[in-house]
Amino acid sequence: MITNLLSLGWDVNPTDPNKWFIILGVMLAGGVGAFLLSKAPTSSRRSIIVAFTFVSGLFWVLKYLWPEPIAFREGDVPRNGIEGFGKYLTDGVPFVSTLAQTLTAFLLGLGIFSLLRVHLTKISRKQKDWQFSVILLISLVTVCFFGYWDWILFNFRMKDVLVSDDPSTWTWVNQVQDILFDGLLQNMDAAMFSLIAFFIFSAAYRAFRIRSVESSLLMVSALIVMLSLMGALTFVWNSAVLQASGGNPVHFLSNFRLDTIAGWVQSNVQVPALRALEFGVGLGALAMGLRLWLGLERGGVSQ
Amino acid sequence: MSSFPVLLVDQIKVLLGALCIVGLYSVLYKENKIYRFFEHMFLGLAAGYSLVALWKDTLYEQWWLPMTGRLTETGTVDAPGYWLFALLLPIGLMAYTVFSKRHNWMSRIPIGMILGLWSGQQVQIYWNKFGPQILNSIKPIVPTGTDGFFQQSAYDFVNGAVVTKPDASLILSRIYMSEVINNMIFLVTLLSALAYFLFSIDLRGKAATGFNKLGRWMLMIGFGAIFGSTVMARFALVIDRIGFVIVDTFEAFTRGPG
Amino acid sequence: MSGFNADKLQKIDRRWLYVILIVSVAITLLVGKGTEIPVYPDDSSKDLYITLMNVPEDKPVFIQSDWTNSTRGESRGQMMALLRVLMSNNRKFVIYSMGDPQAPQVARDAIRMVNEERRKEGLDDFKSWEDYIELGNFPNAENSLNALGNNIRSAWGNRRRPDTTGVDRSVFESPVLANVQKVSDCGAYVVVTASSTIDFAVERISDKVNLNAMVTGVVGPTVLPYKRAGQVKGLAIGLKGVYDMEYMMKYGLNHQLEGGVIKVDYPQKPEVSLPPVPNGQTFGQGATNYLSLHIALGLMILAIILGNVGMFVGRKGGKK
Amino acid sequence: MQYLDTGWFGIFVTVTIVVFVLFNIARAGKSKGEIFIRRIPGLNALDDAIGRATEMGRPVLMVPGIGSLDAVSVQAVTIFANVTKQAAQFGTPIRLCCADAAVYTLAQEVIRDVYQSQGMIERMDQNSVQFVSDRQFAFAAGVQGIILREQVAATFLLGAFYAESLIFAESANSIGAIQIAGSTQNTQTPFFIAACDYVLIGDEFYAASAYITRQPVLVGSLVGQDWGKMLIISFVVLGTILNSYEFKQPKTTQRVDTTAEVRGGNENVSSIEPYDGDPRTKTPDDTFVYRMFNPIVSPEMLTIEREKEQVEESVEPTEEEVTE
Repeated sequence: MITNLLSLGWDVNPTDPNKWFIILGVMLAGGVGAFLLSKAPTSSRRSIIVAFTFVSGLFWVLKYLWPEPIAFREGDVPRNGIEGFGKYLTDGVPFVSTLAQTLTAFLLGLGIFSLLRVHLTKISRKQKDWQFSVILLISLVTVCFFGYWDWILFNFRMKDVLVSDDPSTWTWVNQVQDILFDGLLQNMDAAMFSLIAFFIFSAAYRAFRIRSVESSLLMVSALIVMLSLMGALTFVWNSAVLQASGGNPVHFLSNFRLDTIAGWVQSNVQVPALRALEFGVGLGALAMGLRLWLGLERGGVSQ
Repeated sequence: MSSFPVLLVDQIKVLLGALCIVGLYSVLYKENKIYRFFEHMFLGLAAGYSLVALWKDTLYEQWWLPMTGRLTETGTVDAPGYWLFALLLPIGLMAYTVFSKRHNWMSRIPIGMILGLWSGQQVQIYWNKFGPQILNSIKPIVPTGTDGFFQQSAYDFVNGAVVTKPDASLILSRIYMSEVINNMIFLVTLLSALAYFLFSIDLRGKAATGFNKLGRWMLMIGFGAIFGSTVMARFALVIDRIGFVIVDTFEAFTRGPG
Repeated sequence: MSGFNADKLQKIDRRWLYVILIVSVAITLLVGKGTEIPVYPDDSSKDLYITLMNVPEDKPVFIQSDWTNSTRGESRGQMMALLRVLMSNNRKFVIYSMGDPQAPQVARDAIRMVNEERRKEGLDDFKSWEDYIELGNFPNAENSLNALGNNIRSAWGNRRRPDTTGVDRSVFESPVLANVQKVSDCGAYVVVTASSTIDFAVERISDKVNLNAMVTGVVGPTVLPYKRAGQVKGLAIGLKGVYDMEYMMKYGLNHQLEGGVIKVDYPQKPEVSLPPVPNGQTFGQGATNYLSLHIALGLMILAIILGNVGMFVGRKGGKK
Repeated sequence: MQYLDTGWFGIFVTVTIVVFVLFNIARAGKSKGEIFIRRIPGLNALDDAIGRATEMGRPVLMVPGIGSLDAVSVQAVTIFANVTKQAAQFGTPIRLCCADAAVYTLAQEVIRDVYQSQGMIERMDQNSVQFVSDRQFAFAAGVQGIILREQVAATFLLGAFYAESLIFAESANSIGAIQIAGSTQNTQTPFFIAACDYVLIGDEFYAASAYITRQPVLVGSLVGQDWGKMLIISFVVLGTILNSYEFKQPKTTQRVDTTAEVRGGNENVSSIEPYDGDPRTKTPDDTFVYRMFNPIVSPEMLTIEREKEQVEESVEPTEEEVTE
């Protein structure tokens, strides 16, 4: 339970009438802190950023390296400081887990601002295709309006009437939101996604030529897999193999069933090749994570 | 509040869906005004929806409720709030200092925190992800089954029926020469591909460059197999979409109410 | 002269390729309805079928459903095949999403559709709270899985769902989750996904649960190494995986049908013998679309061959 | 107080790799960039691509993928900073399209710094770094539109790409743009190989910034990663030899993995028991290597005494009590 989350008196009782003062107070205190931080001398700025980064990463590193209390059950009293800290770390996971996403969410405003700037500039300067920017803005505002209205109806205003799985209980607002989301947005998603099939078709047609060893290998292995995915073809091939082995399904020739060949390529070449690739990428991510965490990476975040 | 007939809403949705598909597919011919129309509508809807989901799915669920606490329907405490969450607001807002020439360095604080949180996890997950794979890559390369080159079948074929041999499990446990060769191929593929990614070693001599090249070839075979498998995925989607335009649209307008 | 023709073969305008693809798929969908295609299921699909048919009666199956409408072509078929197996065997399940806020809705739709199928066959509905629990979305798969592996009771503790009388109660009071103390108490864990959420599941909980996956053809190859290393027990890949499952649901695995025929055999695991599912519909989206997939793949192979023939003939012509 | 979850071995390997990386970073700092790095062909093409865009007077498009802010995106932005440096000198317009607000924030800062450090801030178009959409296919549609309408001359697709990769690569190919791509997503690499001119495969992506900038920290880290790879290679080779030997030995014991009830909860435990079945050779889980990776946790190791917390009776009635 979240109730045990920090068990340090850091909680706020939701029925407490003073809770807004506490929360607002903390926000203000944070704001004051940020203001003081902005007065930091230029020379210390880099250290401040590195410190924030380091502390944020420290939790997960400690969570990994700190010994976990053995067979710890809810309501147990830690035997010593090490166990106590281990329990503290475990209890902190749900809290720390959401931090990155919440912070990213606060940044979305910057992204939307960028989008608006691009299109408002277009409209105000009557640049080419400015009419389309108007369409963009209209869609944005419409979906925002109905999206929030729908949410308020569902969660507060008509909480007891509306059933999300039963469209017959919906009001016109929910229906409009449904048309915008399910009818337009979702379908456009799927349409864009399925466009790729066409691109794959033309890319394969153009690129899969027996020009070099590399492109030939790529092509042959792709062909084997594609053939093996065609059940009917596999069936015909395998039937032929069965016939060649005199109707004996456990004959040596059964190793040449199409699905067996494709499986062989997959387990003996594809799996180790990808695994090697992943080992390398994993090391790269680990090393880069380390550099970012310790503030060693220049030119990126901590210039 | 009033509402539209459910069937009508469904029909509108299907019709709009089909229109979207046709509109966006038109780019396959060439970039045109219809595509541009749908593209911009798409971007607008997506941005608007992100703004809704921002509060509804992320901030409200992950930040507001944990901060202020939850009540049950009867008004008792379900989960208390934690005031520490309130600090995230000023930290997140520091990102908006990008508009200030003097304080824009502060926008790197939330960015640094996001990266720090990500980095810390890398240390945590490395072994969980790769440990079992390293173990699984370790395969024996000396045969233990000596009564043949290939693994004997664990089955007999008697009078047109497949019969399991009594010692089937023992046969399956032995390693035959054929499997050893497979394991060797596995090992060579793995090692040559890994060696391909050694950047700090200067490769001299035919053997070293050859091994390196082999690694690249093996990677290409692996990529080919991915390509083949992905083709299935993409075609499955386009089949589904064409099915949607033809079948679902048709059904939506032929089916009666309810 | 041959050079001229060959050059054409090499440089077919991409738009023609697109038109041919659309038309032939559309025709196959309309004409080829209800054709049953024989198939050899992949071993990984067989392993998934084995897992699903062997779930202990008293343990719920955890379904992490992370797909949305954009991969409906594969994922919905997978989801429905999975639900059919579980419902047919009367196994309880918990369903939730960690990939996308829209995922719960499409999952609910899939449950509704399978329930409708069951009603048509005269079978009972699967009811929320008693037979299954739908938990909704958990944003950020990495962290939610961390929390789940860490302590399921705290990770899901604040989720409430209406019981049979309509009163909101903690999900751990429901018959589905009552006996679950930690994540390893689930009968099987199935991730239905079109994205890398399967990686996160492998990284964070594969050591704790019987992890299985149903993934799109794109994600499939990246999951295969996990499958071979035993981190993922059963795996259905793409539309072929859907049809594999549907085929085994109809014909069983290492199972002698009437007349002694074994439609799907598994030579590596002779000890296994699984019947078809006891009731309900077996064929679905996989069977409907598999023929069209043949046509599309065939076209693609044909195009590649044509391009290469054109290149070779063209090269010869050029030398002349 | 044991490392029951992962065993000491996993932690040992992770820490060893961390030490490798840090040690080599320190070493490279002293040796002043004398360390060898293999040639990566795709990266040599960066200059050509920018040169061509300059000749044609058309923009260069950069996309850092659709991943959230992590090492992959930071790496992509770092490479783009180098591309921008060159583009700025020639006055070639750039377009950098982001799909994540945090990545956008970072990219905008970094790109502005590049122009500033080159003393050409007036050449920077405010809208050259854009947030397009955080929805995958809306992003794909938007970027495809930009590619086709602005007729970009070169594209750099570096980062975490998913299904949208081919939409970008084929659209750009259809207008004849020169393309350099790289993704840590293996599933997309084959499509880049099919549609792009130069492709960074797997780890080459992480090696890129070290190769371009030759900063000691990056080069040292790259050497550390190589040591890590050699560590894995040596594990595999040694393990193979050991296993080949052990698999010929007769099976005398067998490992049993079960769960045991400890202090009111279930824990995974395992034990080694004598084997008395049909004579046969060892199975994989009998080997030393397997035990290294999967340590044996006996029920005794889990025996522990701990006090229970004194729980105060909650004053507020729970829901059930109210309804009754």
